[in-house]
Amino acid sequence: MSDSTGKSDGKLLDVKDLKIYYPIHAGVFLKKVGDVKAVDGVSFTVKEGETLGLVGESGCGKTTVGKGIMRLVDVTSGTIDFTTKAGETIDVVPLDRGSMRPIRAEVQMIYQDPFSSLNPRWSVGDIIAEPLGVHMPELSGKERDDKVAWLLEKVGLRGEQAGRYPHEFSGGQRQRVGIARALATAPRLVLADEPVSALDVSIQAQVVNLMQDLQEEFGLTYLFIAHDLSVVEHISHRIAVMYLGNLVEIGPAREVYSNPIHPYTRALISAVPLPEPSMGRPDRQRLVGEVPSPLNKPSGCPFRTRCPLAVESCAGDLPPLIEVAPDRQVACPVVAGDSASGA
Amino acid sequence: MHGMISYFIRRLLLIPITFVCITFMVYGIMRLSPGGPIEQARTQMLMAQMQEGGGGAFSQIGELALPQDAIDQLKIYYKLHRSIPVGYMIWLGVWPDDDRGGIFSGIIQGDFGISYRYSDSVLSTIVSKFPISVTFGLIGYLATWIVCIPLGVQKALLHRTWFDMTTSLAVFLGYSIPGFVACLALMLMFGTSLVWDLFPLGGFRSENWNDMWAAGNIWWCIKDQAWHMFIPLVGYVMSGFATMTILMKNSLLDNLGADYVRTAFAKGLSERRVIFLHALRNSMIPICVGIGGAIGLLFAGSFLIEKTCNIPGMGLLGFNSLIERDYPVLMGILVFGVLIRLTGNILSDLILAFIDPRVRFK
Amino acid sequence: MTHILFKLLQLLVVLLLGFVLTTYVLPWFFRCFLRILGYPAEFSPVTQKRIRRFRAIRRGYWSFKLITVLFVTSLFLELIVSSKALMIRYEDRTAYPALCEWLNMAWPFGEVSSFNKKSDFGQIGESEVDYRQFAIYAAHPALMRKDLEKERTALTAEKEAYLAEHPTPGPDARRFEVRRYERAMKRFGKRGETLLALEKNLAVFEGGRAGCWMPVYPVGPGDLRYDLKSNPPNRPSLEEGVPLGTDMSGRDVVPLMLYGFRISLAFALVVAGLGYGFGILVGGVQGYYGGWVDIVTQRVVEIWGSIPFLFTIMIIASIVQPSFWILAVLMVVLTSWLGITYYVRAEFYREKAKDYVQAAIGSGVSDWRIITRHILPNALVPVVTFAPFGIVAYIGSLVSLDYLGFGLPPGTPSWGALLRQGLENVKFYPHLTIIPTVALASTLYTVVMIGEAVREAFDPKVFSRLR
Amino acid sequence: MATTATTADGARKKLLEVKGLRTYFDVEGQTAKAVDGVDFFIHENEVFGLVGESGSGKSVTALSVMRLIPDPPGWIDGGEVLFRGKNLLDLTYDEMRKIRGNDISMIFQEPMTALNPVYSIGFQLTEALQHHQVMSRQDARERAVEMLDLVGIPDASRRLGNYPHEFSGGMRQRAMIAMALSLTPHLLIADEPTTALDVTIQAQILELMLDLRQQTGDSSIMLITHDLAVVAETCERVAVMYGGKIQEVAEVKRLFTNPEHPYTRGLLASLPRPDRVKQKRLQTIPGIVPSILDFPKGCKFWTRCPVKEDVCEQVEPELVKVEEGHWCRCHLVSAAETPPVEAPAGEPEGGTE
Repeated sequence: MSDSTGKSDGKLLDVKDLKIYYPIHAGVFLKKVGDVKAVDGVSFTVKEGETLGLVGESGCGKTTVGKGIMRLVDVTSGTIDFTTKAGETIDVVPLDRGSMRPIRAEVQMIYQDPFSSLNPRWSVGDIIAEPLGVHMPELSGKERDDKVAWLLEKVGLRGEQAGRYPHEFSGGQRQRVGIARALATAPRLVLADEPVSALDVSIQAQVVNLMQDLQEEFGLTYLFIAHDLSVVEHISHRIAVMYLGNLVEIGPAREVYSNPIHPYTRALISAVPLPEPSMGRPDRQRLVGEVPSPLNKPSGCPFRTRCPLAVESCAGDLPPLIEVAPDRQVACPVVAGDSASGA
Repeated sequence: MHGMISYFIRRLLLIPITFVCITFMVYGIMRLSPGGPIEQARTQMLMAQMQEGGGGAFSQIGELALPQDAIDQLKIYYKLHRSIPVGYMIWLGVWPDDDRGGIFSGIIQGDFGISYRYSDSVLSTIVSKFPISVTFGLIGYLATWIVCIPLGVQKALLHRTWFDMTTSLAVFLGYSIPGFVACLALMLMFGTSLVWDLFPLGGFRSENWNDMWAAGNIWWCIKDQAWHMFIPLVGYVMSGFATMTILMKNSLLDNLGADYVRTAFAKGLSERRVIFLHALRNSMIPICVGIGGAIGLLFAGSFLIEKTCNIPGMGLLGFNSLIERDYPVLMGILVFGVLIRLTGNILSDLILAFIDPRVRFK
Repeated sequence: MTHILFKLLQLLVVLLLGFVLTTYVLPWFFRCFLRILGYPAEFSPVTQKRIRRFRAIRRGYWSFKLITVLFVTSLFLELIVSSKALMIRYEDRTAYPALCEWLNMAWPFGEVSSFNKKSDFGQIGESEVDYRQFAIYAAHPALMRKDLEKERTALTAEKEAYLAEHPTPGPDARRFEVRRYERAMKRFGKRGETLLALEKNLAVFEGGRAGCWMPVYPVGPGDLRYDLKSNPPNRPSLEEGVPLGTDMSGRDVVPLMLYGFRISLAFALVVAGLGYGFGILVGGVQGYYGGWVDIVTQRVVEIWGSIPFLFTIMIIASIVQPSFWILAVLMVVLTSWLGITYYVRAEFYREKAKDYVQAAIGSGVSDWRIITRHILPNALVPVVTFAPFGIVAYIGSLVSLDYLGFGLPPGTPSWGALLRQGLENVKFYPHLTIIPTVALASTLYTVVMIGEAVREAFDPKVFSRLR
Repeated sequence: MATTATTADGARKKLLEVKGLRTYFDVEGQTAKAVDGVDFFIHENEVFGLVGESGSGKSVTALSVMRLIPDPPGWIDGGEVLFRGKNLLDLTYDEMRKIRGNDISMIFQEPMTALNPVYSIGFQLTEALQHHQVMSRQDARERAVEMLDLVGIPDASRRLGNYPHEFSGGMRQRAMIAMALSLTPHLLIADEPTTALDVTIQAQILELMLDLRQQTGDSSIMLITHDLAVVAETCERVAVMYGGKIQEVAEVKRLFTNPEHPYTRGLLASLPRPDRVKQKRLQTIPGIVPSILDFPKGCKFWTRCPVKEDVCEQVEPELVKVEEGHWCRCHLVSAAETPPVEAPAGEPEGGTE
């Protein structure tokens, strides 16, 4: 546990060299023969009150990062420093379940699937009250009910709906219930794991707005994990792009979107369709091939097998994140040099 | 592929471990049990004395003393004079048997010992019963398939129709009558004069079957065999009938609603082709996997049906050896039972790996 | 005829009581129990929907009602089918032997004596009261008088016949003749005294100071029917009062079947309950913790499953005569916990991966609470759908074991044992086969109907067909 | 009921014309009107988009065209599906089978479950060829290799022996496309073909579909999606569905620049637009998408409509022509008897909040 170093310049979350591996067992005696490197040395910080968007395609490890921070999966190595309300900076990686519990009140998660994230056998009131029961056992039944009603109102539902069950709600409403549950313990950091991707287009906007309103009202910090770049760009202050377990680019949302540097980011952004028929996409960069399996990740830069700019040296070491502009890092030595000089 | 091989090697390695655990447990239970062979010999001797000397020995029934040397002899005969682990290891064949000049002789040498009752080697006693049990098991299983697969398919295709409802009632009635009870009821109905005296009351063949066979009266032999086999076969079929039919039906129903069936229709394939080539093949997977489990029934026979219909197969042998406390045979049968089931499990996995390309064991 | 109608009426009342008990009283207790455990009093809508669907499947629902009512009623069999009186009154003495017997069954940790001496109730002897006799006389004192008269005339006739043959020995009679004469006279005298005593008794009965209330069917499972003319086994005969006949040792088949029903179902329920409890525990641990725990346990389950359980139970039963509980525990240990672990394990794996469980873990909810409150209610689904079929299997196993002679101790009322007698007498006494077969098949069929309805209610097979 | 969309622009022939199609489902005793009077047409050699949210009936429409409605619980209650003038709903099953795969083929959303797991890709590719065109096994195999090559699966002849689970999601969808186009159908119905895929793969697949259409003949595509952006980039004409009805049909440019229906406007406004100046908040359509069982009487959209009037609650509006090639189902949009090009196109995005 890293000792408390006081307020670390507004950093709420500081993830350093996070690695999450899943062992592969094989052979007659099931010896460990290797690892699936789901997250392979990811470092980033989240400042208090901001929204960091974490994007990438499926299987890139973005959800695993979120679950690692929540300690829902075992972290192989690295540090996750979280600054608590009291101002202490605590590394949550070595914590056991007991000492993790108080931190859980301050870090909550919103899940992707509004159907599976609510227990179908529980009323939404009970669902929202459960974290309250863990972290504020001192509340009386009445107080708890009031709090649940208040939370329901906050997320745009009605307090008297607490007695209803999830199946009586539509997808968007369920996602609101999920948000209310996440807010029950007054967290400071909310990890939103694809919170809108299962929702209808007309409902997505409602939920995104709600999340922004709540951020303003409660001063929340979001780690917004998603694959939909346009939504991420809209809600985030900064964006981090992941590919195959590594961060490839991180920077302010607008800049990353309008001026992507890493070849993967470029391809990703140019692949996003736009609701603008007149435009056409002559500039579209086409990526060849498929994402390699994390079981046999390419050496060096993981993107080199599909990269249009790949050079021989890419196969060497994993390229580190290079600062190309203030608050802007890219893990590609090939392009970083140009941009840094250009910037 | 490599992973699969090591998976199966691992499974095979588990067989001896399992085998040792189970047989040791049973050996221990038998050795520790009261009423073992010595006790039986004592009772037999007592009976003999009573018949000879009238009520003379009656008074001392409790403490009837066999001469000590007779007991010792018996103990050696039954190999009870050693501690349980040593006795077990001799039986297993990994410990020298001093009584037979210190040779290694036991299961792993293929020596299962000598049956107390048949005074024949256990192995040959058991193997001699194989054909009978396998005949019944195999024909019964085949008959089950022949009846159940078409019935299940038809029930799935006519789900919730009159046909489905009525056959369901019959299938569930079959499920609620254990096979041996069905045999008993059939024997009552068609083996006695109650309804129609049509079939024999048990037995594997008529007594003069071998003579007729020798006389070359083959047609008569076949008829006689079938005549005897009918009722027990119904019992065999009955035991797996309902499960397999319903499994077939539900499995096909699930697959008929699958997306790939829609794709197949979207390709313009005929209904027959979609059902019988696409959906049926997938729904046969759980049924084929059951073959491994059925192996046990094939070889081990059924105590209940063999006892009911008086068929001298493996099941009846096991039952009789239990009644007569013929421990070597008992252990032998248990060993076979366990081995067959374990092999059956692995066979199930192999079949699954063979017919379902998705399956990857690790 | 009126007699039979009256019996049927009594039976109806008994079943009605059973129905009320099953439908209203027991569910209430069940709900209280759940509330004590801390589960919500109301079922969740998911469960409610399933229950609604189950009720809509009439066959299964009525089968369920039927079997539960019958089973609950059968728990009071000592009060319904027994040779012991529900209540017996003689002058100022009252006893409830059947109730005592029932208490002994229901509460096996203490013993209440249900024994009543004959001499205390106006009968001759020190053994247990012949309640049936008592009941007949209590109901019809005239019959008793008639019997007494008959007895008295018989005695007088016998005495006179004796005296005619053996006149009073004179003084020159030989010693042994005198002895014999005296002995005979003494015997006549004693019988006379007995008659006298009974006559006094008659006054009690005629004065209405004796009463006896017998169960609906006044023969217990262990009672031999000495009152029948022919030797056992007896074929069914309504005139003789053995509607289902007797078995080879002369026991009435009616109580055998009824008590056999209770013991079979109770056995199956105990085996299923214990086995599923243990299976849920093992499967839950496997599924929730996964990893090496899972791999190792999985192998153990597989190894254990490859033991031929029927044969092993037979071997053990051939060594130690198993009681109900030993047999039940053997069944649990050797087989019944195994099957369910696969399903519970899979269910735990599936539910644990779902976001709502992840959310609970992420909120710091304890493992125990997650398992019992979140996952378990879902994992119970396979248990509930399998239970009826398990019960069918366990009843079948018990019947098989009894049939082979390695089941419950001899003398226990059992369908399997009766079937064995059926096999031995298949040619001449078909009722010994037919009756248990019909009982077994109809019971199992009813349970299967329940199982099928439950399965349908929990997992309705959607049938959609394209062309 | 609705104006039958007969006013084709003389030059282009209609390949498919759907008139008053109704497809209902039985949901626990209630009738869910998944498709409730849908009219549209597709020209020959056209990419037509059908957009809608979940429960709008877009997929059911497509399945109804193929007559692949699972029965029970669903059935086609009425209407006409005219394919090159022939009503598909009148055909016998055998005649319909000759159309499926051969003239109209379809690809589905989830390529994993849409392929039969126990047969190799090659088998599944060739069986339709052998079935429809009576090809020899060898010819069918060659054609299959050719198709796999075409959809960009490397090492095609070897991959033919692979099973679906050995393919990645993108490759499975490619194989599906190969399968669907191998018989050069006149109409390809693509039901959310890219929803399960990542953006980069989505771009590849969409591009592939459009390319192949030109290479393999003049097939039309009916693209069903919930993603307006995908439609904007690929389609020529679009129909917007809501509540089992077509709410608006127009050419793509027209629809995106000049949407008439409040629902279309709302949808467009609620999309985050990273390519434009950042708004603080997204505009939204209030309320929730009703369950398929309780869409309101009258206009299906009035419960969420920001500009609804009393008449909307009672009377279902007709699909009226706003201008040439542009139909809209809204009381507040007047039918254009006079065809002014810039008539109601006041502020396309302003009034939707």
